[in-house]
Amino acid sequence: MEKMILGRYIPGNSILHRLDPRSKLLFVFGFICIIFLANNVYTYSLLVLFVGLIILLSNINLRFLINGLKPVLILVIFTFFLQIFFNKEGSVIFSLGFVNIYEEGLKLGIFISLRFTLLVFITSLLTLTTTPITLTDGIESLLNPLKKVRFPVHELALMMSISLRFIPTLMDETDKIMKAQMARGVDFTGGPFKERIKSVIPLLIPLFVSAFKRAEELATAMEARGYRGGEGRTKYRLLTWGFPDTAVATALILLAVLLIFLRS
Amino acid sequence: MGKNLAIKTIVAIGIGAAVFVILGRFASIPTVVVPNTNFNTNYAFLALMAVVFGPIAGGLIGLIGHALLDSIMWGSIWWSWVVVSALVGFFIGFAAKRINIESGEFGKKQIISFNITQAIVQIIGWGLIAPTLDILIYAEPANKVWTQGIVAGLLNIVTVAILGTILLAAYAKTRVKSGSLKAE
Amino acid sequence: MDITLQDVEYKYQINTPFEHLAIHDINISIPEGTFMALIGHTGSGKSTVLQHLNALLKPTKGKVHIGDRVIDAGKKEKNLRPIRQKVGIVFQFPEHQLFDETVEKDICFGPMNFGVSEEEAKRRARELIVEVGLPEEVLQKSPFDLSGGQMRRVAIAGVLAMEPEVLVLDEPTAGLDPRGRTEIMDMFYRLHKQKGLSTILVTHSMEDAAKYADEIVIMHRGQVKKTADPRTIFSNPEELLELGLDVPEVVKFQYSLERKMNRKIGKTCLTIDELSMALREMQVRGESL
Amino acid sequence: MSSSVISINNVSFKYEGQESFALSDVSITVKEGEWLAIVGHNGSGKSTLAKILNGLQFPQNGSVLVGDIPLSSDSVWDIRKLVGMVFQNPDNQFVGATVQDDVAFGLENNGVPHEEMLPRVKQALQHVKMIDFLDQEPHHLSGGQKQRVAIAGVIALQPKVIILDEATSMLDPLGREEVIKTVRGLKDEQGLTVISITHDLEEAAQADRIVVMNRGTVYKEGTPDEIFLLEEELIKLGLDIPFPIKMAKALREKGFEVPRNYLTDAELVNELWTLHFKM
Ligand SMILES: Nc1ncnc2c1ncn2[C@@H]1O[C@H](COP(=O)(O)OP(=O)(O)OP(=O)(O)O)[C@@H](O)[C@H]1O
Ligand SMILES: Nc1ncnc2c1ncn2[C@@H]1O[C@H](COP(=O)(O)OP(=O)(O)OP(=O)(O)O)[C@@H](O)[C@H]1O
Ligand SMILES: [Mg+2]
Ligand SMILES: [Mg+2]
Repeated sequence: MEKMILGRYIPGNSILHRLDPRSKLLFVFGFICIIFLANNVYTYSLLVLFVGLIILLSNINLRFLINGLKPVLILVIFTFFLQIFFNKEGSVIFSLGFVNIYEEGLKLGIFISLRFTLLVFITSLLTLTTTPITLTDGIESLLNPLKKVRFPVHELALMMSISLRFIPTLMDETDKIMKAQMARGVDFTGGPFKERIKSVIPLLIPLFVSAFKRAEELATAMEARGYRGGEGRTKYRLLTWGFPDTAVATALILLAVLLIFLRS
Repeated sequence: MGKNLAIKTIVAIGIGAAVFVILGRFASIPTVVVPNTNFNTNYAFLALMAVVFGPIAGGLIGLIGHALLDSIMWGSIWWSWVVVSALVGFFIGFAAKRINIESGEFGKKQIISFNITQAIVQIIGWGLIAPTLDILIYAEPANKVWTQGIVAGLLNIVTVAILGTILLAAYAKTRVKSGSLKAE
Repeated sequence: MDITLQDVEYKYQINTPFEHLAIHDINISIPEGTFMALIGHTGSGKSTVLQHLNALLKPTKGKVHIGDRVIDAGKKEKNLRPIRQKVGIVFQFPEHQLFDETVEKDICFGPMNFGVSEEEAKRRARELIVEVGLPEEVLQKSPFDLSGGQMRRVAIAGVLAMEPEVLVLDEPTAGLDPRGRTEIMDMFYRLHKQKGLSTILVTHSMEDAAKYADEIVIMHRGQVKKTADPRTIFSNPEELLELGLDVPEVVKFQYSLERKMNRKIGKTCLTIDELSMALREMQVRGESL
Repeated sequence: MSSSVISINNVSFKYEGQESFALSDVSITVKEGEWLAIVGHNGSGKSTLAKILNGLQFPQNGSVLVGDIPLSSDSVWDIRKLVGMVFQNPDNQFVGATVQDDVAFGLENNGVPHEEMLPRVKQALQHVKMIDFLDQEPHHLSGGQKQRVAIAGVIALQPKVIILDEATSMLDPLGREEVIKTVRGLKDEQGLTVISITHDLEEAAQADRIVVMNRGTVYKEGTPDEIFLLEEELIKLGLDIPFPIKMAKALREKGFEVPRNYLTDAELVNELWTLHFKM
């Protein structure tokens, strides 16, 4: 079993790395909203330029980003062709036997695939330049106002960090259990469907038992260390909103205004 | 609800979400019939956790687990499906209040009740809500997302029906005799 | 059944950025009927070596001969089951592999995977549960109702039920109390003697290595540092201490006594009895005066 | 070494749904600054006792006094600050995402202000020699290192007492030694009181005092010298005896005169040397 890279964070010291996680989260969220404003060549070109600039600022190898795109590449291509074949507006620009490709179809196909790609780039950049734990801190801080309506913000963040903390541990455990059962004659990789379903049981039950035991022990340990919910708790990690963060927010607003101005 | 979440539940949700991620990553059984579709064993686990720890835990394990799984595997989160995972966990947990697994009884009646619930919840979730959200959020072509949703839904229903039932039966057995799974 | 490792190398996650060379240039030969102990400090590659003995890992270089099968680096191997049946592994904390409804079913799981009939498997379960020191009533209980030590014994019975010819043990007594430790190790030794099982034991306990093994292999940073019988290995305590390893208490005691007296007692003693006898002889010979 | 930090008076405890008492009528006094070892077979009630000292369980009968605070549901948070615990499994008590986050966890829980937290985390990590690992994630640490981080998490809260519940039993010999050395250092430097639950007899032999538990009761209490006089009795209780005592016994059987028991190799070697082999 391979070790996986948690959250795919790539250590670095670029401007993007140093930004407050809150500004990055807000930016990504805002970007996802305003990307839908784009609807013509100008607006899309603007977006591409903008994202290109961010990629430059991140110092992240383009290869990593493209790699991140791979899993959804089929989706992008699929969407592209769907638009091309099913959209029958505008003039025919290309004819291949009985298949006609219309101007609008091609345009929309390109636009939608582009939108998709940009979205993936932007969200990938977030996880590539921010450690999972900082991201969790950012989310907690952003959701803080929800505490007023008694939404368990702190608890949610704690759950996320426990989860991240235990993924590698439980992965080793999974590996060990699988090996132990393989030594007892279980074949996890092949065989007919019924066999394969049967083979997961000796993995699932021990994994569940262990998760349960860990949960119990961790809860006890936390209690012994004085944990009693979010109230009255101080924070070790402080987030600081600096000038670059304000700049990012401003840039986003500027982008939105430009998009509204340029869209048709 | 804030203060009522016990430490044990918080920890169980955190660790449960981690298990959800790992099963999703390493214990999916590919269907031979349709390429690129899997029997996701993690939904059987989600159903079990939802029945044992209730709707809130079920919902949050689905939400956190699926979001983490997406971001680890793809680097971005496919929100429409994450939402559905959360709903599936929540409603299975909600409906399972009647099963009362802690009593140790998990006979024919409970099995049928559990499976009807999970089937309804999942078909609505994957067949209806997920595609609708896909169209709304990602402007995806309709016929594609419907097919995708229904295939995924059916697969998950089958997985939970087989594995979820076995897991629950096994869990119920441990409840009859002793007070806890802990045997130290 | 003989097992030989020939120039074995293993890299975890080969061809990824996380590639890690865990063991290399490993040559170990385990003739049928040997009791071998594998010692070395954390991360020295003991567990990695063990997993080659029944093809759970395949070498990235070199060859592993298991009976008449050869696992060769780079070659695809089909049908590993016969190997897995003949070489049983008891992993660290084996109680974590229990999953079935009853102890009996869990013990039968292994043998039935290898095509043994249910009846025969149950017969073995009844025999083995006593062998590992538990009452027969336990068979019908859920394994999760047992105490940690009892679960450990059930898991061991589950491996023995496959009737392997070679038994591989990865720190089988970790976490048990002193009595449990002795009982379990004595049982393995009895099986080794009675059934002629080849036994390979990974342990941090030098007492156990000295007490049970015919041959000791010292692993250090992914390599075999030394292979010899216990007396030879422990007659050079400094060498072991340098590797961050310990020596048995008796040896340590003899060593400090020798330093105090500024002379050798003679051979290296591996048990308390041996040492007190040697000292007595010395005294009788009048060397003490 | 005179005044007591903890006194347990006639404590009985039964787990819910269990028939027999896990602890019955247990009374123990722990003196300030001492190292107290608790030994006993599996299931003898050691962990239950530890949990009661930390307010993780409340006794059905009897009372517990920490310093001069009686244990109750009101005082439990103060008591947890005074009595820190390190558990057996290094993985299942690491809460934070990195070493420093984990050490800070207890401080956060107790509302320690941010400015004060930074130096306290650093100091605690320096004490356990883990300062170079500030940003490490737990799965990159060895078992012994994780346990040292757990100890740092405890001492950051400046407790009076630290309880080790088989904290070394899952570690290799080197890791075990590291952890014990760390705690010993802290005890000497800061006058910490240590309660160590262990199956490791060599470790218990180094304690100031030993309590032997058997089936939920205190079987015997005394200095290591006194306890290991019990010899065969201990083996009947599922325990063991330290090597020098076994060696002395074998020597006596061979006709050597060994007048008393020793707890360390060095003492016995000396004795043998002076009595029998000196030229
Ligand atoms: N699944 C894995 N992926 C990557 N590296 C691994 C994996 N398992 C072990 N290693 C590495 O391989 C080396 C040898 O590990 P191994 O487990 O064989 O040591 P060991 O001698 O058994 O140690 P221990 O006494 O702690 O059990 C170590 O450096 C370890 O970090
Ligand atoms: N959570 C629990 N619920 C019910 N019974 C329990 C629980 N924990 C422990 N017990 C029982 O209480 C008794 C004392 O257990 P305890 O864990 O205190 O023993 P111990 O001396 O720490 O044993 P070990 O050496 O195995 O750690 C045992 O009989 C055990 O079965
Ligand atoms: Mg190992
Ligand atoms: Mg205990």
